[in-house]
Amino acid sequence: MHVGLTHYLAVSTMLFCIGLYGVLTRRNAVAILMGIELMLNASNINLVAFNRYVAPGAVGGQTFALVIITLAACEAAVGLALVMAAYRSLETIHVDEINVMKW
Amino acid sequence: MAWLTEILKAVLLTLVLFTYLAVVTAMFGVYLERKISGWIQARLGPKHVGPQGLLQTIADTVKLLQKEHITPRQADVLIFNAAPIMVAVAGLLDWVVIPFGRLGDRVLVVRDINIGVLYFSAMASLTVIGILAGGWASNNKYALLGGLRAASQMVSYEIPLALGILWVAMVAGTLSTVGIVEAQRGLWFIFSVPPFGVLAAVTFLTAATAEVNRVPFDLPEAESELVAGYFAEYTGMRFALFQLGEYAEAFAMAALAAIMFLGGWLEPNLPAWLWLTLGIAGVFVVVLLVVSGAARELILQPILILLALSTALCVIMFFGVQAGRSPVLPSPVWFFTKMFALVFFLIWMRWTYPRLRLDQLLNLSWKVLLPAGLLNLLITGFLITVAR
Amino acid sequence: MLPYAWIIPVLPFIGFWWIIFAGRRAPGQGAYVAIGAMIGAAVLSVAAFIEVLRGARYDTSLVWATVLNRPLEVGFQVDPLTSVMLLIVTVVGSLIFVYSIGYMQGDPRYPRFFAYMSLFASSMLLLVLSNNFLSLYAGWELVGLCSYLLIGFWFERPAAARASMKAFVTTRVGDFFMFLGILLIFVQLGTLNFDGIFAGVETGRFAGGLLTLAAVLVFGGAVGKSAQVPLHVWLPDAMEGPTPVSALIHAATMVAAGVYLVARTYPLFFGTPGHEALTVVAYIGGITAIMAATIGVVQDDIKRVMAYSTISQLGYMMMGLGVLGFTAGVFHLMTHAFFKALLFLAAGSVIHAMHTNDIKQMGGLGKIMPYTYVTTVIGGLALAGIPPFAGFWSKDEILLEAYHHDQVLFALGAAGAFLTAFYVFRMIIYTFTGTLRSHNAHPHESPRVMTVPLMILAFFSTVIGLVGAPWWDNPFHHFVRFEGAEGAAFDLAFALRSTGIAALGVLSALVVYHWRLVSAASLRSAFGPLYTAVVHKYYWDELYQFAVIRPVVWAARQLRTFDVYVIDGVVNAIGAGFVGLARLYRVFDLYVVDGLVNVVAWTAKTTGGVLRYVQTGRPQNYLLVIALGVIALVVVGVIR
Amino acid sequence: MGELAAFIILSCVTLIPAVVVVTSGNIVRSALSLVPTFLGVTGLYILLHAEFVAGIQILIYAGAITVLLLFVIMLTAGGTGTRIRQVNEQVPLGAMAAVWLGFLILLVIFRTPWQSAATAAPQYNIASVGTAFLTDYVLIFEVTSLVLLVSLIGAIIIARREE
Repeated sequence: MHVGLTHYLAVSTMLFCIGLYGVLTRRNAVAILMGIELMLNASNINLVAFNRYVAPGAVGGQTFALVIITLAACEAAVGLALVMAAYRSLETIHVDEINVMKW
Repeated sequence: MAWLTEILKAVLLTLVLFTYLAVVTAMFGVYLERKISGWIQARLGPKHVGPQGLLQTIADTVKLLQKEHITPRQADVLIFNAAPIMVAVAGLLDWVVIPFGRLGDRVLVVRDINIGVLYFSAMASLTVIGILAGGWASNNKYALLGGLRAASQMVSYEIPLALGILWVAMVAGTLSTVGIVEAQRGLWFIFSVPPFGVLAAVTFLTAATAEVNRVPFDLPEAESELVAGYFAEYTGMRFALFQLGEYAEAFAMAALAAIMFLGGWLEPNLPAWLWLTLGIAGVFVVVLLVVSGAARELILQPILILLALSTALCVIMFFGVQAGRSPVLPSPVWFFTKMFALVFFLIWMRWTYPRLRLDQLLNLSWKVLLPAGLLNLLITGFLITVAR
Repeated sequence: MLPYAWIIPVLPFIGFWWIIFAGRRAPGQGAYVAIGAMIGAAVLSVAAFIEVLRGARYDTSLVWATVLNRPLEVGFQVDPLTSVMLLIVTVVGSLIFVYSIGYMQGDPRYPRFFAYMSLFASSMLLLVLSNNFLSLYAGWELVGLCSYLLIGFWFERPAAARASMKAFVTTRVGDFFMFLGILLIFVQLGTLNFDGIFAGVETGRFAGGLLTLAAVLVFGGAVGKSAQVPLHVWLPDAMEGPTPVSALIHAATMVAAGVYLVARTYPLFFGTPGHEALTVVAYIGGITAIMAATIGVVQDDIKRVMAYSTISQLGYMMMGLGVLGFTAGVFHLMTHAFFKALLFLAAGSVIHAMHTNDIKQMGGLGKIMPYTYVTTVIGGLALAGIPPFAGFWSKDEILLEAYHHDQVLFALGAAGAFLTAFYVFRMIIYTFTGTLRSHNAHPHESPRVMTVPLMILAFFSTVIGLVGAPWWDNPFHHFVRFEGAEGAAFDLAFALRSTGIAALGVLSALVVYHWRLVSAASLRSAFGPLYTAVVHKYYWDELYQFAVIRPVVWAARQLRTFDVYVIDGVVNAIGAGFVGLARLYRVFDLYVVDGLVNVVAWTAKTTGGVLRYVQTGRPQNYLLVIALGVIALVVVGVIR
Repeated sequence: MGELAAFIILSCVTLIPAVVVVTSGNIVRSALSLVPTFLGVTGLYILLHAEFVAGIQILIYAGAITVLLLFVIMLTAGGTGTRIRQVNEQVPLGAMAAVWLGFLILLVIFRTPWQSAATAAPQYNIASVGTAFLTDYVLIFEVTSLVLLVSLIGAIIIARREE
């Protein structure tokens, strides 16, 4: 048997869920960012896979994958900047300890 | 069973590449480094092991192989062990897209993928992870500082590097290294669209020097400040692997520069009389040196040797062109000539220039190289569009 | 300016508050403020006096409250009597204030002294100015308060503290009677304005025994204030206060307030059937005069001598008023104010020099402090009633009135006059002649600020009597007069006789204490029992001790036991009962009220705790919810 | 056959380190485990003949973002944070959510009939991607570049230590 679309979709699903788990359970803000990166990667796999199997002629999927990578870079930059700022002012990067706005 | 042959081929090529790296780049590179530094500093350098100390590095390697692997207490052992391998493998993977020349109609390259230079820079950027990991895992503040310095430096110098590569890609119209070399049949890119070729070459070389942490950009491993930086805690073979990766990286950079700006394996097709003039001039100078007895001056011996070599080259070329056969010499010769010329240039710089401060380093990257590279791209692209 | 006479008491009142709040930061540590206010008041009083001389009168009232739908009015009036009193109070007061600068120098409570003095002055002036019993009573009590404060000015001394309390309580007894009298009058006539009362008396709406009772009750207040028998005991002890206080309050003004009261309400007494109230006044006065004089003879404390002399002089005034000698009484009040203030200040100057009150330790001070000596002699002569000094004219008149009215009273008065001359010169001789008997004293003449007021007062004591002299048609009599009680005409022969009595007293004093022809000891043995009685002040204090204080204390003890065992018992019983109730209620509170409150709180807490999970500030919770929502959606999608 | 083998290997290379990333108690290890994950994804791209995306993937993710993450970890306390509890209290719920979501999505995927077009591996070249960017998707391209610029400035402003 040869590799089909579903295989890639399955892999991306697993990756997505792993990333989701990370986002839901990690305390460290950087770790949460990692989880987000994983989820973005999963979505990229989806895009490229669809591009390859559903619309082989076009490159739209790859284009969007590239756009998402760019945005991921932006997100990482801004997020980490925020983490740095929070760490400088609160001495912690654990999101459950950053609760100044609650009271 | 096509995939099986594929795997076998891959393993084989990996072995070849690794031996090549270990022997040529690392060992010979270290030997060269020490010799040239000796010459520059009016010393002799390694001399006793083998003829002119040629086997010195082998002896060192044997010594390193025998040495104990010390792992610092409270170090993250897994990462500590993985880091040098990452560096070495990254350095190794660089060479996948480097064409050494061509025999008959096939190019001597592991793979000619259509994103060659992009792949190259990607692999080059992988090294930093290994360095950062090693620096952190050593549980040593000097190592950590070295790692952080390396990270910041490499991340910021990838951009000028990529800009230099982009310039070449734009002029060549392709990303594959072979394509780039082929595109320089008429004229080497360093001379094309003057003077922007030179500018791009300078940008690329500077960024490359910084990328491989060599003087004057060797802050991550500044012996005087950080006792060897990120690999301060490494001993034995791991240390050797770091060195290997570094030299492989450096040589790969030199090779890529040779490919992108000096036409790779192509031999310069100059008219015979020019070769003759060059050869005669070389001979004249050599004779002059010998007669004046300056040859006995230790400091002049490397120059003498280099002159002699280049003169010989010129003479050979002259006769070859007269004989009308082309190419005169096998292309790998040319490739290695150019590569080692650049390597010599790098080593020369290393033993000539002082180290930069960190702020100077980053300023150079962000305030000089980046704008220069961008302008270079813009203007060149404009010129090309107009010319078309 | 008479409508503005109310400013006169206000000035010292402002001074009082200023000094109380500014303290030592006030000008001259308060002294200049007080003196300034006082002199201002004096100037206004002189102006008022002049206007009154021109024949102006003023009387105004305003409704202060309405009691039993009868208007309760307050107001002030200016008439000859008032103006004379204003003059006395302000002039003598100013001089004494100036004197106090020197006398109170370096006292820790220097500013407070002047504050009290100013308050006293203002309340005394209020008393004098008021045209009705209400404000008069207010001023009356205020001067009582000031006297209490000033007698106890040096409250570190137990004697002073006790004396102040004694004075306050004793005068309070008199005031109680006075208050009853005032109430009686108000009930009867429905007004407290003097004019209204007098009108009521003249028209006969208020007459008979009740009127006599009211008059006597009011006179009770006068007895208390003016230290008449039997309420005279506080005045000698009041000498514990600073000497200027004694001079101003207990010689010149406050004690004279009683006399003033009688004079002010003279119609009340005059209207009584057969003047019986006046008879009471006269006899009380006469007895007081002779008794105080006798006690004064044996006193060794210079200030106590003065005190008893004051009492006896006040007795003279009362007697004068009582024997229908209205003018004579007021006249003596005026002259006495001057020469008694003079004598007190002189005594103060002596004490200032000697740091003791005992005349037995003094002697020969005449050469050391000549000003004090001369002024004291002048004051002494005035007191003794030697012409032409002030005392002569007034006392002679009183004696004359008594002679014409009642021989018994005249006898008392004559004896009193003799004794007065005797004891005052005994004091002078002991103090100023001979040789200094104390060895650890270094006397010196007092500073100018003390001697100058002495000289001024001496001047007044010399000449003030002339306004009542028969020459120039006796102006004072035409100024202060009461119809129906015109004084008898001046009688030269009688004047010579009274002068003889006084001279005899002086002479005998010289004989006994200066030339020592008769030894004091022999006199003592001659008057054996009388002497002992006199030395013990006729056992008044012991009498009070036995008749009043002991029973009161005993009653208080009994009441205390009653209090402790009965009232406290009842109170405790009630308290215990309520505690029991509270215990019961506490149970209710604990299990019902708190229960309800806690239920409410618990509900809020639990609901809040549940709702809290809607908004934990944690993005991850939200993300989890989102994920679950997505799952739900996918499930729905799969099922459909 | 070989493709399948490569796919399986790459999937493992992708997923196993990913699990390490989200479960490791050592933040640095999880950050480093990102690298093989990204490389595996790169391999999948290459299997899908998307070489350019693969190169960019390595360059951006492995080369830049991972380094950035490590950088921040080491600049913050995370550099030594091996002892600290790294997961919060909603681990079971999160795990359940993830598993159920994965299960359901897989269910949906396998129940969906995909009409998969030509299996003949197409040859994409970078030129076509660039052309697509500058013709059909030019707006997206511009907006993305704008976002990139904005985020660059924003990151500098935020992370800058204000004096």
